[in-house]
Amino acid sequence: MVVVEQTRVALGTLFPDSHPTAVSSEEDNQGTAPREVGILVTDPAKHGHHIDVLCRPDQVVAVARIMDGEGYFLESISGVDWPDRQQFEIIYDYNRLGGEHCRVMVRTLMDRNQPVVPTITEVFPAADWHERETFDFYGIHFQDHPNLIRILLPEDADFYPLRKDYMP
Amino acid sequence: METSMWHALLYLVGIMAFAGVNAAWLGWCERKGAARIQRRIGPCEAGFAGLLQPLADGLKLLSKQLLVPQGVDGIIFRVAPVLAMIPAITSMAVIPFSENIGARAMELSVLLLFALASIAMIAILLGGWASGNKYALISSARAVSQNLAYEIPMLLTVITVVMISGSMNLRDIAIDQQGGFWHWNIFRLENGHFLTMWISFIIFFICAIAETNRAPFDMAEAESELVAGFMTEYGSMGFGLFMMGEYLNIVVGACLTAVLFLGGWDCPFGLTPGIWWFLLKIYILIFTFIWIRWTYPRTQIYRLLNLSWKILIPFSLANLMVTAALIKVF
Amino acid sequence: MTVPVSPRHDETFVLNLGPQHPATHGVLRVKLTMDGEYIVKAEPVLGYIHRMHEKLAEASTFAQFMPNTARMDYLHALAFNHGWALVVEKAAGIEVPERAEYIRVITVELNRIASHLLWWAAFLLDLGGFTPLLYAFDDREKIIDLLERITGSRLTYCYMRFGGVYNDIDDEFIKGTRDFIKRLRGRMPRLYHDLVTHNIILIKRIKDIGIISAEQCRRYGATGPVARGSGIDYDVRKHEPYSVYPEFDFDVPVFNEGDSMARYMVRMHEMEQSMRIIEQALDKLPEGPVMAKVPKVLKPGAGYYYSAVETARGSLGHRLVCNGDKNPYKLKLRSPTFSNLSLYGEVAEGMLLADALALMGSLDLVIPEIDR
Amino acid sequence: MSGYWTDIVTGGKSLVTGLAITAREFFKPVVTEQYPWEVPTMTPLFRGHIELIGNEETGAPNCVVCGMCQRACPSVCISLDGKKNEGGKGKVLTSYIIDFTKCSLCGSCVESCNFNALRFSREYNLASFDKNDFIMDLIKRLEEQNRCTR
Repeated sequence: MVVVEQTRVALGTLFPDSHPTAVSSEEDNQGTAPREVGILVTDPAKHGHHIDVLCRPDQVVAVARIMDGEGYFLESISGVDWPDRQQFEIIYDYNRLGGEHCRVMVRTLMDRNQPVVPTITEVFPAADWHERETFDFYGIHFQDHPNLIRILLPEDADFYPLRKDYMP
Repeated sequence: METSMWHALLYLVGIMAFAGVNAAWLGWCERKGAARIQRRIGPCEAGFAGLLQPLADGLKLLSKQLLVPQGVDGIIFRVAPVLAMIPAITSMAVIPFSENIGARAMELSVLLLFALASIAMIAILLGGWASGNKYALISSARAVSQNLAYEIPMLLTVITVVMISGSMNLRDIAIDQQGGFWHWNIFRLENGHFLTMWISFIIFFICAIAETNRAPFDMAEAESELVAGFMTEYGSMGFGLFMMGEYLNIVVGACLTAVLFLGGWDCPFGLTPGIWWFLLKIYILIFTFIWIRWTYPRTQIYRLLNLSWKILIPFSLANLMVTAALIKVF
Repeated sequence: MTVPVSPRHDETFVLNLGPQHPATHGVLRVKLTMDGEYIVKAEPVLGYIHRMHEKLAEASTFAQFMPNTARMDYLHALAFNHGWALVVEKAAGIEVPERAEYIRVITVELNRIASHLLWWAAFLLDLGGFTPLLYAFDDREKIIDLLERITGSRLTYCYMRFGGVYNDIDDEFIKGTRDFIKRLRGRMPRLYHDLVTHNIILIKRIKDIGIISAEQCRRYGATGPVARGSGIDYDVRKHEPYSVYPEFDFDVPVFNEGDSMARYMVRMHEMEQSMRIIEQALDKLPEGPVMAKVPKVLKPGAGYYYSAVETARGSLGHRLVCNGDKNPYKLKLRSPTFSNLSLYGEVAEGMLLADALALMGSLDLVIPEIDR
Repeated sequence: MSGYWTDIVTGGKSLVTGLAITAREFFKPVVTEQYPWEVPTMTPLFRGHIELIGNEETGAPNCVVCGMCQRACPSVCISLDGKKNEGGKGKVLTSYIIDFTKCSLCGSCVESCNFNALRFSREYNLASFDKNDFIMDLIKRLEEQNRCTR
């Protein structure tokens, strides 16, 4: 648990107001409901990740830099559509290559009508394709991305298939 | 040796038949041999053991449209496959199959063969160039640099043979090696040539593989890199001619190796020499070509050039000097 | 051999490698800007076999998505089965009987050997050696026959179930597996190593070619044999143990060179390790049911779930978001080769065409898995 | 320079070893089968397209039209219909159509069936010029089977 603690402390600098607390597995099940920006230590056996970070979209790059400094690699970026809350969510999964295992889930929520988030390709080149894929499927715009074009769908597609309101 | 009209016709028919049969059925041999090495059956449906397969393939190729894609250099594109076939057939004219069987015993037949082999390379260059395909272009550029690099060690090793035999006539070279395997250039006891000539033989054989663009030196064809190399745009009999040219080049390479190093039509144990020995030798050599192709992965173009310039050329030069010294000493 | 590219880029040309090309083993397209035979810029273009499995998952129930998983990585389909089963079991809190987990491990590892054998065959084909393909297929055929016996299919398995497996294994399977391991061990040194690994042409062809540094792996998120060939000791089976892997004694082969040869050696050694795992699993195989009592309709609680498994190509992750419904709210598949391929552009720069293809072969690409 | 000579010696040795191995394989028997002439044995779990199981005595389908298979199918290729059983309880199957062009042979339908009414057929010679040949009426198929066995 050394690494988990280290990472939590490193990330804590970004959220001076929140007091990260380890939650027991019973209270842990907070579902997908929105919560305060901050850090949550979760039970990996239940969720598969050790730390759950919710940050503002403008903090994404800062989080990525901290994760880079701590020696993490970017595992994946996934978008989630919440039409009833009029929000998009982006989940960044960070993991460690070797050593003690610690997976960090970084989430950020943004307005569904103006989905803009800064890119982290500067920090992790791995994000390049993952961000393009998220753009491809959700139409989330990654600011300053060097090559934000469709990756899996045809270039001339004019739809975002993973939005919940998309019907083929 | 006087040559009447009838003789000329006989030679022509004989050589064409030999070339045609070989070009067609070596394809079958290759497929069957590859299949056995890979523990498959190989062609087996057309005729007994698939022996009619070459006919079926040939008919299929003939019945296809000769497609000339847009943007190619039409004349060169059509000429190149023919050019690949002609030098291989012409080479047959000077090869002595036995003491009395052979179209023409020229004084400079070794030289002629090498000149013709270079034309085969030009056919690949033209075919690749005229196709207007990027893969074909890369392939032809590779073929040229490869053939240039391999002709040097090949000629150097042939010079050793020429020095030993004192002739550039293939027939004379073969006659010089008669009387059992200890007279053959590769094992020649006389003057202690066996010390170096086996190295010459290996160098020559490697060069022959490279000259005929066979695996592991099939840089020009490299199907997993260049799709089909210079043949990418060819279909129908254009492709067929390139394939037949390739097999005929193998036959010529094997014949040359047999004559230069393995005593031509001589029997290894001093028994009656004859054409059967010659054929046996060249088919063993051809089998080795096939065997090598289906054993090794392909090498890389700069490794291939490295092999030629750093290993084969120094070794053949050293061999040349040692041979010259041996001849001088004894 | 990497030669610095000349600054004269005005004489470059664009070579479209694919979508139909013998070396891409599928419909990958790489846009190569070439200077002669040197690559100035390589840009993979994806999506030619994209099927939107993630949307399909949202439209189907948890169980209905199981057949889809096998259609992504058709070479290591059982690991994809396993990954999907694990993440749903994690979300729904299903306990799996021990025997089922053992059977899962045995079949997944058999499938891993089959996948590596096919990679080996295809890699040699990329390098122009045709014969090894047939030898590897001979061995792979035995595995496929074994798996067909218990799963009912030969390639796109749908064998795992939430809470167990579809079918119990029988004595004939166990005997066949033991025989196969004995046979592969017997054939390995001669037909695989003497014929190919020690062959000077192959060594010269892939040694020091396509060097990927450990830092590059981390920045691009490369996992699996690619990372292990670059000296990163990372294997999900050891690092983040799942299923019954902690009960087995096996090593994670790591090579530090980072070249194509290192990745080659990692996979060759992994086959041996997989065989060790299978042998131990067969020895320890407990008795019992192969299927837990599971409700017909699964409704996992709302929340975020992540589960990773080690496939033959690297770490496969499922990021699952549930909202308490009977189908997944969101499923993101983190496929290993998607990340592994993303470093191709950087590494291939300045390489010769033939070397770049050797590098591509050593990454072990399965295109349907990249495009999903 | 030492690398140069070791390369030549070990390299040459590895090449000769390679040739020896392929030569040995050359003389070993073939391992492939010539398919139409030799048919491999089918495993008991072979998955062909599905078919209905008839009652052993009457030959009527075991199906009770519960629709579990239809619901389990991920690719929506099963459509079945039934009517009320006159003079008995439950339902009788009137039509069972499977669109084999959509089927991915996952077997979810067979597994979901609680009434021993579905199984995999052992049909593998499926080829046709017409797509409609793969929209199969399984009741008709069962009737034909009944005619053959009785």
